[in-house]
Amino acid sequence: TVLALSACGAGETADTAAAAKPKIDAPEISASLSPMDQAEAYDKAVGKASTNYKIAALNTCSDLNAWCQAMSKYQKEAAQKYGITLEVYDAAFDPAKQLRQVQDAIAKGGYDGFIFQPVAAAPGCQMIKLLLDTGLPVQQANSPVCQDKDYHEGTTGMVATSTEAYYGKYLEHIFDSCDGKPCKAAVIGGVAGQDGWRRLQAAIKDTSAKYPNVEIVVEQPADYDPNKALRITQDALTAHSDVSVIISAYDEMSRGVLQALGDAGRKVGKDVKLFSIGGTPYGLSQVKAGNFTATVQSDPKPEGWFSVVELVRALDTGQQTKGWSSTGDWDGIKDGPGSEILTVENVDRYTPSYG
Amino acid sequence: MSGATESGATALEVSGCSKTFPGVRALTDVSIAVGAGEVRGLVGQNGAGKSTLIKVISGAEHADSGTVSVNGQLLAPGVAAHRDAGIAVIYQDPGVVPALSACENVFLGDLPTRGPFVDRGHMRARFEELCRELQVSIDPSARAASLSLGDRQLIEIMRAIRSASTVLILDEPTSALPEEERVRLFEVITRLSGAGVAVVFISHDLDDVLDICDTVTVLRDGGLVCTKAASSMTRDDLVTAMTGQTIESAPRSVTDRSIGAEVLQITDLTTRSGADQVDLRVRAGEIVGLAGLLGSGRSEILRAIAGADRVQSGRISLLGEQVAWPRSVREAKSLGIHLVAEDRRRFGLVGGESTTMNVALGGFDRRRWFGHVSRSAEMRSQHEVLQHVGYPMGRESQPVRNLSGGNQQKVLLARLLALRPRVVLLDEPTAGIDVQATAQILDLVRGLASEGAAVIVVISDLQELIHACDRINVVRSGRIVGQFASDAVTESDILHLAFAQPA
Amino acid sequence: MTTERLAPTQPTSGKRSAVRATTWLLDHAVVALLVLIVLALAVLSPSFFTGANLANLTGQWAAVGVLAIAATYLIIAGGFDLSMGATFAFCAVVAAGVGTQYGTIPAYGAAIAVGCVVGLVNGLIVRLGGINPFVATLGTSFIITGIGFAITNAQPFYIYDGSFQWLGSGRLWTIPYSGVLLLALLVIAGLVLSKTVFGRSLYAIGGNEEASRLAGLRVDRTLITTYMISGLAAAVAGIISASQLGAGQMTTDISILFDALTVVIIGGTSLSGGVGAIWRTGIGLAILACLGNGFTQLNLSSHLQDIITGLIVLAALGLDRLLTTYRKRGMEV
Amino acid sequence: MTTERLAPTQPTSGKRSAVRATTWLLDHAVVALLVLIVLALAVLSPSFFTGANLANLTGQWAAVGVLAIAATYLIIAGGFDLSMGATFAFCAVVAAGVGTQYGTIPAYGAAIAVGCVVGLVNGLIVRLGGINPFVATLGTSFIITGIGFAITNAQPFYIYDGSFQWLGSGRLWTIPYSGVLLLALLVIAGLVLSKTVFGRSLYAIGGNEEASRLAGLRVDRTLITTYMISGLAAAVAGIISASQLGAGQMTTDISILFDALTVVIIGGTSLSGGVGAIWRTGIGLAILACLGNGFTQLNLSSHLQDIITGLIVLAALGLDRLLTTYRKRGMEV
Ligand SMILES: Nc1ncnc2c1ncn2[C@@H]1O[C@H](COP(=O)(O)OP(=O)(O)OP(=O)(O)O)[C@@H](O)[C@H]1O
Ligand SMILES: Nc1ncnc2c1ncn2[C@@H]1O[C@H](COP(=O)(O)OP(=O)(O)OP(=O)(O)O)[C@@H](O)[C@H]1O
Ligand SMILES: [Mg+2]
Ligand SMILES: [Mg+2]
Repeated sequence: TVLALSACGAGETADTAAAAKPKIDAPEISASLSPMDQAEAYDKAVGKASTNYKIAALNTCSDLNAWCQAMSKYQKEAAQKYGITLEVYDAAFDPAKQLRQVQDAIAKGGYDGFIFQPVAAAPGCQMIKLLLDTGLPVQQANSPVCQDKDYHEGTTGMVATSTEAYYGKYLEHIFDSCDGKPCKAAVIGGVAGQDGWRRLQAAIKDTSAKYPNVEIVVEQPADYDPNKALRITQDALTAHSDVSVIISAYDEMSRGVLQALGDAGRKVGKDVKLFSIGGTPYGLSQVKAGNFTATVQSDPKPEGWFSVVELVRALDTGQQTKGWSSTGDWDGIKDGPGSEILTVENVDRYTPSYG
Repeated sequence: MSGATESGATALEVSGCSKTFPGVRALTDVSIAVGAGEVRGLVGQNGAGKSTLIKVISGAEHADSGTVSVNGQLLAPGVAAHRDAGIAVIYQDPGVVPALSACENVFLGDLPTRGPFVDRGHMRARFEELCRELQVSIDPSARAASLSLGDRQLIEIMRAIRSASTVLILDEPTSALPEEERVRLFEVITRLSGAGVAVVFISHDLDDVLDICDTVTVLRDGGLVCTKAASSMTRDDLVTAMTGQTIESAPRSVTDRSIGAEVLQITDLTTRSGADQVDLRVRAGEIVGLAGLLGSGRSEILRAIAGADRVQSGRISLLGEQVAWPRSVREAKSLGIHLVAEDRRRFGLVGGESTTMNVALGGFDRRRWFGHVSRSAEMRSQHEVLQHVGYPMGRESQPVRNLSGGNQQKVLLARLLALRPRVVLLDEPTAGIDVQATAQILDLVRGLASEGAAVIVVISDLQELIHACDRINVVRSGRIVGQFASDAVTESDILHLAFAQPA
Repeated sequence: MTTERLAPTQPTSGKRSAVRATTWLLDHAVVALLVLIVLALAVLSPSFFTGANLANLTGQWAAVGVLAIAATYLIIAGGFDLSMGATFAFCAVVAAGVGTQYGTIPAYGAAIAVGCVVGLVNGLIVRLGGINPFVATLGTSFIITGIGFAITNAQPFYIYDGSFQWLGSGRLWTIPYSGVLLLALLVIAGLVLSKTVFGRSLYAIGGNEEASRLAGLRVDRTLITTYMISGLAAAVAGIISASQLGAGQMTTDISILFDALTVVIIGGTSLSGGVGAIWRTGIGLAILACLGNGFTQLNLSSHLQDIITGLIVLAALGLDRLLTTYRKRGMEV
Repeated sequence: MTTERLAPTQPTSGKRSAVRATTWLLDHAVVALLVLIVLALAVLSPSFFTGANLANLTGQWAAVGVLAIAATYLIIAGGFDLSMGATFAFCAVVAAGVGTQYGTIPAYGAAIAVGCVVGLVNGLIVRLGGINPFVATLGTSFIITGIGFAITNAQPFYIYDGSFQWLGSGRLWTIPYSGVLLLALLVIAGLVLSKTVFGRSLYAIGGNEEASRLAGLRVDRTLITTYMISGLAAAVAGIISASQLGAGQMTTDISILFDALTVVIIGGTSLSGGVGAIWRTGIGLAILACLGNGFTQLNLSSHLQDIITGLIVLAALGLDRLLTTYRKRGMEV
């Protein structure tokens, strides 16, 4: 739906620093398109690399859970389609390990470019600098670094889901569901200090300011652990029996929330709303069953796939895909459910790429 | 004891026992038979294999070859099986479980049950019975951690006699026992043997052995030397059999030492740990002994003078000059006061370190933290003093825990000598050490004195104490209650004073 | 002056009983701490002292409590098991995984079997290998985690089955069955520890291993059994968790083990072995449960909760220390 | 028959030296293990044996190595510090936070001051309070984490400053300065431990505390100093990390402490105190570093990595055990 090609050689195209001459005969892609649309356009129009580039994928994880496995799988499939070689480094969510891997990859050499998924923003800031200092193209994925809201200047692009804006959009949806009436909410969070939970907290703070009718009565970290989520939800419900909105930072953790709601005899949809995050196969099944009010997508396919596409695009044409390629703009979402926020109305039109 | 050796049938029989620990043959083909009602002494030098033999008999060690039988029945392996056959042991190192009650400690390993639960009523009744038998009173529900050393030893004795229906073995039980309990223990031995129990008694105190045993077995280097009637042997015979050579007891030698000026004067020493208004004076070249019962506070007096324990009151003068009471071992050492504490393994040596390091340790407090420690230099500087104390040269770099008790004590003395002490405090320097090593160590102590040191020594063996000292102070309940010149005192004089009830 | 001099040698029975009383008080100071916390919460949070809330707490802390009970046994006996966290996660996965295919009984059975085998292996390594338990179980912990991830390929297993979830979601009146199980296990474990030969042996071995051996206790066998109990407890805790959530998934998060150890320590069971009790672990559990509950209900910062937990740990240790000193002194009076 | 009888009592010098050699070999088995791993990597991964790779390794493991050195000191002296992980994170934050405002020297100074104060407090609690070090430092660990989160509000601090990052990103030829620092500290710490009065005192105190006190050593002062060294090391590690990353952030993740302990344990320093060496920790560090590097280069799954690490921990322990047994035997010959 978004394929919009403009004439060759015209318009303001992306940056040019290294790219004196494109190595491939590619159609010009308008920079006025959203970054994700640019990537999709390139993928459809070209779909092949000029040579067998060798790329290091410095992943935040690649086998510790189903999401990581699917994301890595699509990275590899994209690499195969484009005829390039991908070497995967798995940081297993450990920033210290990731720093070592970044250094190892740079020292090992022989790469034409890097895909970098930071485990955490603060340490990632130095790592992306190290990678950019090599002069090779660096593609960012999964999560922002430094104090960036999303895209990091100098990279070939950034494919990601969960930025602060993503949470903000979802929270507005959630708070809107109170219809302006007084409304109490409990938030079951992630790990104290970790980026995801900090972004969600920041978004809650900003969004709450706009909704004086919504009161956050409980906001506690639960370490993404369903057992702790169960505990905190039970405690929140006994202390505030009038809680009508529950926000859970991750689908798998929401299973503890559901258990607590069931124990307390509360039914989602009747007297309480449960908003979850992750769009996992489990989350979707619960939305379908009416147990979750909504979940929000975080599809591994576009993250894995288009980070490769954008890097190849830069390698072959010298064009950067500037800005945040939101997975919410991906055709799989736009042509499917039509919205990142998956509710009982649109969930049937969305098939996750894993599980 | 009773003199008569009218022992009945063979109660305990060990035949052809051999036991090898990695690299050392602890027992070689040892066979003994002890009759019912017989009291058998078992003697030998340190490391002769006595404790190993006992552990084989009790089932705690499994012999490589040989058998143990009781009343003609071969025993299955394991402590429980041997205990059930009526064998009980009082071990060399006392072992109580601190968190359990006195009562549970007596029934350790053999708690009576009723249904699934421990039968406390029965246990308590039996405990009171045993207390009456031994004429002691111990609170059955008191935690063992809160009992005195003497009471803990009693707990062990109660544990043993509770289950000793056929054989009772005592492995140096008296080395930690005060005179009073010792006498009572001997009474128990007599009574049990009278009732037909075979008793095996191990001690380094050869007079005790000759005194209470019917027969004596001598072990040397893991092998059996001989078994003879006690009445047919003298102390010297035993020593000869144990060592394979004749040793003359060192002659008393006050005369070759000149006693000089007063070096140490203690006045009004009182500590929370037990010392009570103690006054003590020691002159250069003098060896002063402290006698007293277990728990009388002898160790506490020495520890307080050495700065190891806190004192409540007390004044100290050195060479006539009053100085501040040392608040740490380090301060005491800087005054020239040095302690060799009791129980060398626990309070003296760092077992995993070499002899060289253990000797050097004594000088660490005189050095800067980042001063250079060189093994080879230490070894050279220690050579002379180690040779002087009769240390077996060539083993300096091995961990000291592998040395025999006597050699361990020599290491501690070498540490002391290297520091040229002014006042020397020795607590049980000869405990658990065989005759030969004891003689060497007492010689060294005399040597120290003749070089002008003032020496205070605690030795539980009164004969040894009288033998070693110039003057003896008797301690009772933390107080000095009397003083004797050692050439005009008998053991009974001392005991009389040590036992006397306060008016 | 004179009376003061006399006092230490001839203590009046009044003084002696005063000492006893103080010792008793210090010994039970954790109880006072719990009462204090409960009172504070009752005042601050109106919903704290409701039957529903207290009933919920038993279920919430059932898994931690079961681990803490086994840890108490092992620590009293002078052992330690760092691998309980990994075993817990592994057994939860086994229960859920087997449960989806073969039903509840085989699921629970398989988890328990796995737990016991892990415990047995730990016991054999520590006792027969003669290896420091901290380090040995650190090693096995790595291995269990690795194996768990490898065979499940990091996938969660979901199980929607009334019988499987009965333990985790059913209730006796208002108390969750898992809470009932916890309370029952606390009582049984307490009785076994204080009243049976096995229980007393744990104190004996932890207090003086060599003396116990010489007294005829089967030290190795008892300790290996205790390691197996530890593995079994990890399995039961895993089953409780899987049953409460209807799912099991491998995780590298061993914070549940730290919770259990904190509980044991706050209660006053000493890491050096030979000392402790199940009632203490019960009190420690109640303290941690109430703290967490109160912090959520009052929506206080979790950082503050960390600080307070740390202070309570130190206070518990300080009390214990004071008690030991006082007891020593009391003995001499 | 006759010869067999003679053998144990009159060992030939050949036999004696064979025993010595075996003991020495077992004692240095970790070295063999390292050599084996290095050889395997050299064959499997062509980029392993490059100067750049080896130089990188020193910088990558500098923070872990500094922690491991201090842990070795403390463990040899019979102490323990579980709070090093929390202190590490806290000091990294302090360095980055102060650095953004006041420059590098005050930043490093503040972090070191904080580390030393934490160490001092730990030392005072453990020694003067007479409390079990595992538990006491677990308590302080909670408190440090809580305070760190509370005052930073869990926000990271970024610092882009050449002088601040000099240590973390500069290089001497190809070796990162942080790696140079690590190597220098290993050498210095090794010399201090084996050749000075302070170092030997640590062995003595860990081997027999009471005997050391009675020999005149200032046990409390020495141990409190060692706890301060531990805090200082956590600060230095924090500084290294902040300087390498140009950022500091509080975290609840204490895996760096586990890495450091694993290093000490693999090296063969015993958790029971009195035994160990810095060269062992150096070897342990090299083993873990090579393993990690190799895992990455060979792209092994993280599950397999866990399993292999666990097996190596157990193997190191098994070797140590074998050595102890064999040494006893050799001794008597
Ligand atoms: N568990 C063991 N491992 C290795 N060697 C041992 C062990 N137990 C004893 N030995 C050795 O066996 C020999 C005999 O020791 P044992 O303890 O039986 O002697 P003992 O006659 O009781 O000496 P002591 O008078 O000092 O108590 C000694 O050389 C000792 O070092
Ligand atoms: N384990 C203990 N715990 C508490 N107090 C003890 C303990 N052992 C002894 N005491 C007390 O300390 C005082 C002195 O005891 P100690 O046994 O050290 O005296 P001692 O004369 O040195 O005896 P010995 O040197 O023969 O063992 C006594 O009041 C005793 O009750
Ligand atoms: Mg012996
Ligand atoms: Mg004494």
